[in-house]
Amino acid sequence: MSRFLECRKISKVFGGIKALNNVSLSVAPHSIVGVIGPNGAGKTTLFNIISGSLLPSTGEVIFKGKRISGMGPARVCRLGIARTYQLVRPFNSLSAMENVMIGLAFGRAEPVARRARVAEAFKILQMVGLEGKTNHAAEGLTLVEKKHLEIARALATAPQILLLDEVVSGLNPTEITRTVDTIKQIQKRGITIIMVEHILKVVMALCERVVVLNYGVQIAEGTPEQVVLDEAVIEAYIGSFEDAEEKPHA
Amino acid sequence: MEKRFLAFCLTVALVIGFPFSAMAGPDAIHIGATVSQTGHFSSEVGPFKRLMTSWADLVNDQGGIMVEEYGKKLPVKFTIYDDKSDQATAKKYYERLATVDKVDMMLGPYSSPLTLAASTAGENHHIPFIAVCANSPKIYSRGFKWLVGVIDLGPRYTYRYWEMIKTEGKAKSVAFVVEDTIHPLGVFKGSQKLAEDAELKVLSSDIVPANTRDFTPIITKLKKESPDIVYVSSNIPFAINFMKQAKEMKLNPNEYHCIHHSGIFKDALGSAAEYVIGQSYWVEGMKLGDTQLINDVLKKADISEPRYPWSPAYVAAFQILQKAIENAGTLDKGKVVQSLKNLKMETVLGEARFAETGYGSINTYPSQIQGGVYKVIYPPDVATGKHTYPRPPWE
Amino acid sequence: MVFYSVFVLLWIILAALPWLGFSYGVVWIFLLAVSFTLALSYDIVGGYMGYMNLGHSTFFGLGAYTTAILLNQGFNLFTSLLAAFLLAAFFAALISYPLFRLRGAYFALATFGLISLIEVLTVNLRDLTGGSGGISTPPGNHMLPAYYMVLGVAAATMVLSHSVARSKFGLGLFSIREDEEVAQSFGVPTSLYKGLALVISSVPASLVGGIYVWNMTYVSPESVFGLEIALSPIIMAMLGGTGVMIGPLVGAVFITLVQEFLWTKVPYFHLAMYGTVLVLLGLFMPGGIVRTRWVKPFIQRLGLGEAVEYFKNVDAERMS
Amino acid sequence: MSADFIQLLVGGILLGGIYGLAAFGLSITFGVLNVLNLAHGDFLMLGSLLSYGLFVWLGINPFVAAILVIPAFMVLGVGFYLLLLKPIADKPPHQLLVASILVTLGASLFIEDITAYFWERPVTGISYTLPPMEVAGVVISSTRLLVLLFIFALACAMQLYLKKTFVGKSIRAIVQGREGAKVVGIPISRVSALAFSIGMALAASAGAFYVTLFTVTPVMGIPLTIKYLCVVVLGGLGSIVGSVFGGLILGVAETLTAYYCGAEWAPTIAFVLLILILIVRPEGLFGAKK
Repeated sequence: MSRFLECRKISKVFGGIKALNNVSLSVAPHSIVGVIGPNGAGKTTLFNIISGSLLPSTGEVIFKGKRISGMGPARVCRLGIARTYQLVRPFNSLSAMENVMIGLAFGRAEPVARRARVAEAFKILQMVGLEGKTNHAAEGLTLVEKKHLEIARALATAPQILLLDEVVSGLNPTEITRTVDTIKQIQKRGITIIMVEHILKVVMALCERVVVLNYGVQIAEGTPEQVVLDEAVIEAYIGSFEDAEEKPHA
Repeated sequence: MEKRFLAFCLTVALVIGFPFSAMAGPDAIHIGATVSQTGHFSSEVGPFKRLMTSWADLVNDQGGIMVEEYGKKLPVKFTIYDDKSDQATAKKYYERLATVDKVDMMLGPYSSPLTLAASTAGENHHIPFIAVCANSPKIYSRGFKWLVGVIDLGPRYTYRYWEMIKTEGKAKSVAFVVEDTIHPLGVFKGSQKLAEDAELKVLSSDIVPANTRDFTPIITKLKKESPDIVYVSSNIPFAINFMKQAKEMKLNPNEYHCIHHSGIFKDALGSAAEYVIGQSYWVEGMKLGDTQLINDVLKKADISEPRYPWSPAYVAAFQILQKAIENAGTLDKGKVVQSLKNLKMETVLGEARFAETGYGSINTYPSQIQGGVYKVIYPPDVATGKHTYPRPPWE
Repeated sequence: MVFYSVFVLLWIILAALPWLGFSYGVVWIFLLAVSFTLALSYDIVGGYMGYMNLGHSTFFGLGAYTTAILLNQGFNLFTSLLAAFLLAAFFAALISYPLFRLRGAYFALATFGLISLIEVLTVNLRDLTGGSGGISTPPGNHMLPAYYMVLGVAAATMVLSHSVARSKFGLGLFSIREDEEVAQSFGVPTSLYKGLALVISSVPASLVGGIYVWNMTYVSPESVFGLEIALSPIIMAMLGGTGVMIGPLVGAVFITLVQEFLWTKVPYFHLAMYGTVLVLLGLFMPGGIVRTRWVKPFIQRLGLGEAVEYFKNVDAERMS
Repeated sequence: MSADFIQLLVGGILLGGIYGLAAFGLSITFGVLNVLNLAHGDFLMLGSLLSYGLFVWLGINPFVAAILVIPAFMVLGVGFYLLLLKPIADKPPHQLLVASILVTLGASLFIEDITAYFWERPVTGISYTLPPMEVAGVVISSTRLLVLLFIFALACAMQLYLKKTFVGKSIRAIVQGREGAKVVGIPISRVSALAFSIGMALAASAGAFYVTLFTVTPVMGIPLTIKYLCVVVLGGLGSIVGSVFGGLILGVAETLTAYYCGAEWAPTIAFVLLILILIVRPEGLFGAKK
């Protein structure tokens, strides 16, 4: 039986290096799934493949019974999978309102009618707490605001699945708390969330299930509590920590 | 806000409108012209504003031009704009000369393209328009009634040279190298026929883009054909590059003809310019009647003839302009243009008259560089030297 | 709406100009309107979409030549203009495929090369185009009708540009300018929009090219494919401010005013002054005049600012 | 192969050398600063005029002059960089593109206008020619051959400089990727200034050679710049081998086209090659894939 979103045996090779090796992942509707792992584990590559920006070398992505790998990012977006970027990429000289409106106008399978767009965009900006910044150009916003703007832009496409790529990295504790609340809000509206995250605390607080990647290999899967006790995971994290100690300039 | 914007618009309209209220007084003969002070023609006519004002000064020193209707001499006044060597700008300023400055007559801009654009102003506003250095047949094929041109049509530009070749009967073949711009192309089209009339065999005609600087392929071809005459119909930079490379590649025909071979050509080529034939309106010492006026105007304007060999044509244009007004005896534009059309006079460059369609009769003479000096070599009654043919080959 | 009332007013003044005795003003405004239309139509690709199309004058030249050739064949003006803009639009659609494989400086360079290529073709296809000597069209005094036609095209271009900026299509163009990859993954049909933008921008340019040559009664390769006609509309758009509809207008008026009133006083160094202005613009005012501190508030209050500001008004209406 | 063909090939190669040298200067500045320097051709023109002055007024051989102009233009290049390009160097890509085209185009117009006014000659050419050589029926212009040899010597020196010295390596690193170079601690601004001055000096030096072969006009800059940009794209950014080969290819292609298809088609070949290479291999013949 095919699940809501399923990645089947995905591998990705970049010039001889295996960024992903036989990764499988299945996601139930309305859940929050975390993908964790040290730097270079292949988390962002996995996101790029799910969102359609990259083609997997082998394997496939199935969404609601449909094969979506190979469709290209625009169609995947319209089918209901939206994303944010690890290094934020809002449309810099456009206003927050316009950023969201681009999602509304282009990212939906059934675009919002012209007249309703402004009100709808405003509602979404309210949800991420940016209702006071509607007419500010994105380049003038703070990092946390930019991250929220990206979430809003993704939400504007009326996604069923939201891919959050390190959405709290670089934020201070207060901002993290706020962001975590926002994510919970979003989940309550029935949107499935897959998040790549570095900060384990956030993953522990939010995720129901966690997948751990290391050098492109899936080394563990389970509830957050199970995963942090997994030996391979500890090995991977500490190992990478030691590596970092030994070769500080690698 | 709207009121402020309206006020702004009105201010702009006023500012634009203001200069148009000036009127030419009836106490002067008002002549309008543009000069390419900037842009790519500036190297050819850049300082010619001085040429016009110097002539006006010379005439005004003697009281001006006699106009019978007013029973007195009226001074000449020029209004001159910079057309930036650009058609649209030229047309704009001639419209301005017609509607704002309300000139009595217009002198044309430099070159055929600018004249084609500018002369419509004279035609539309019924103002006599004297084209000076513009000889494309296109200008005179439009049935304009208010337009005359000083010089002969482009295709006839070198007819005296071909007459000489025919008379001498020594050369048997010719190859044309043509720069693809309006004037050299026109000269070539005429020359091709004239060469055939002179019973020369045309071995090849290469039409080469204007900015070409490397002539290796053409010279390679010409060496194979070995014509008697290599005829380069081009502007000066083109001819300099061609001659230089011809020498480097030892292309040795019996004669080189470069239609323009002014002072710049000679300086840049040095010994490679020796024995090259080209066209001159006038050279020092030519037996053409009274050419003192050329010397006077050029000296006052501080312009040297070898550097600007077309400057005498302007002096001839001034003479034509003066004579036409004197003959008409009035500044009435219709009568002036009639008097222009009927004009037949001796200018510093020989006889001037106008064809039915408006083009003139003044033309160039073949001249050869001999020992660094320009010698007019044909026809014999005005010549200052003898034709050297064949030229001594390069080692 | 403030926008429309201001421009209707301005256009009424301009349309009345010939009847108020400003016959030179007509010539002047004619050339200004030609430059302005070129600048504004350039801005759809250059400003809204952020692709610096240095070859925009190719469309102007194509329009001019098509019109001239057809007029000489005895077709009337309107048929000729129709053919001119259809041909230019077709050409734009054709070249959009190879050109838009490029971005940034490469795109700018390739479009600049395109003008030279078309110019050489025009010079070499002598039988069709009259070669370097150019073509004269049937003579006649067309100043007044040409003036009204150009005013009409300019007005239509403004309406076009204005509605593009406020449309979904415009939003898509903006997103391409900001980050083409992200735009694509949010479903903006980038290839289609880029081609469409080029085609749309080619139409006004080719139309004014046709009217221009009809009035000029003569066209040569250099007059429509030269450096001056290629660069000055772009410079006008940039001086005024790209990506804002009012920008090209401000730039065009500013430059033509300077040319008319300053340059007639100083005979030399026009290009040097022009160059200095460009350098200062690049160094200190990349947003153009309309984005400077002194001008921006005024423009905004008139409701002529950027699309960014447009939504502010909409919000205020809805939320209050 | 016929003698004609060899003659044309030789002619094309002799012509292409100068394209290569001028293009390489442009390639360095484009690669390091990511700036399309539209004033490049004007520096070539200024170099030509300086060399003309040295030859006509001081009697210095043009080949010596080609070396003498280098230091003068390096100073000029640093000045140009500090005054006009450094202030815009750190803008985001789209703004940098717009600003750099405005600044360099403005500089180009400024230089051309001022030069045209003060340098009263509309056409400048020196009457310097060496007697031609004839090898097996092929006439070789000695002037051009000497120019080509000088250019090869200069290109080799440049290649050594880029491969062996720290600054040279830094320049190559910046061409590869500005961000990366910044991370490893290369002083971007200083290296950029130096790279720009080298680019200028090469342009001026190419100008000194140019004036021994062709005429020079104050307003020739922009068409030349466009042609050299074609060579740069053809050869690949920042690659000296690429620029030289790109130049030679263009020189030979132009010569052959002019002979076999007619001289009027020669100017199209640069753009045809440009569009072809952009579609087939946008990084150029010798450029690294990014």
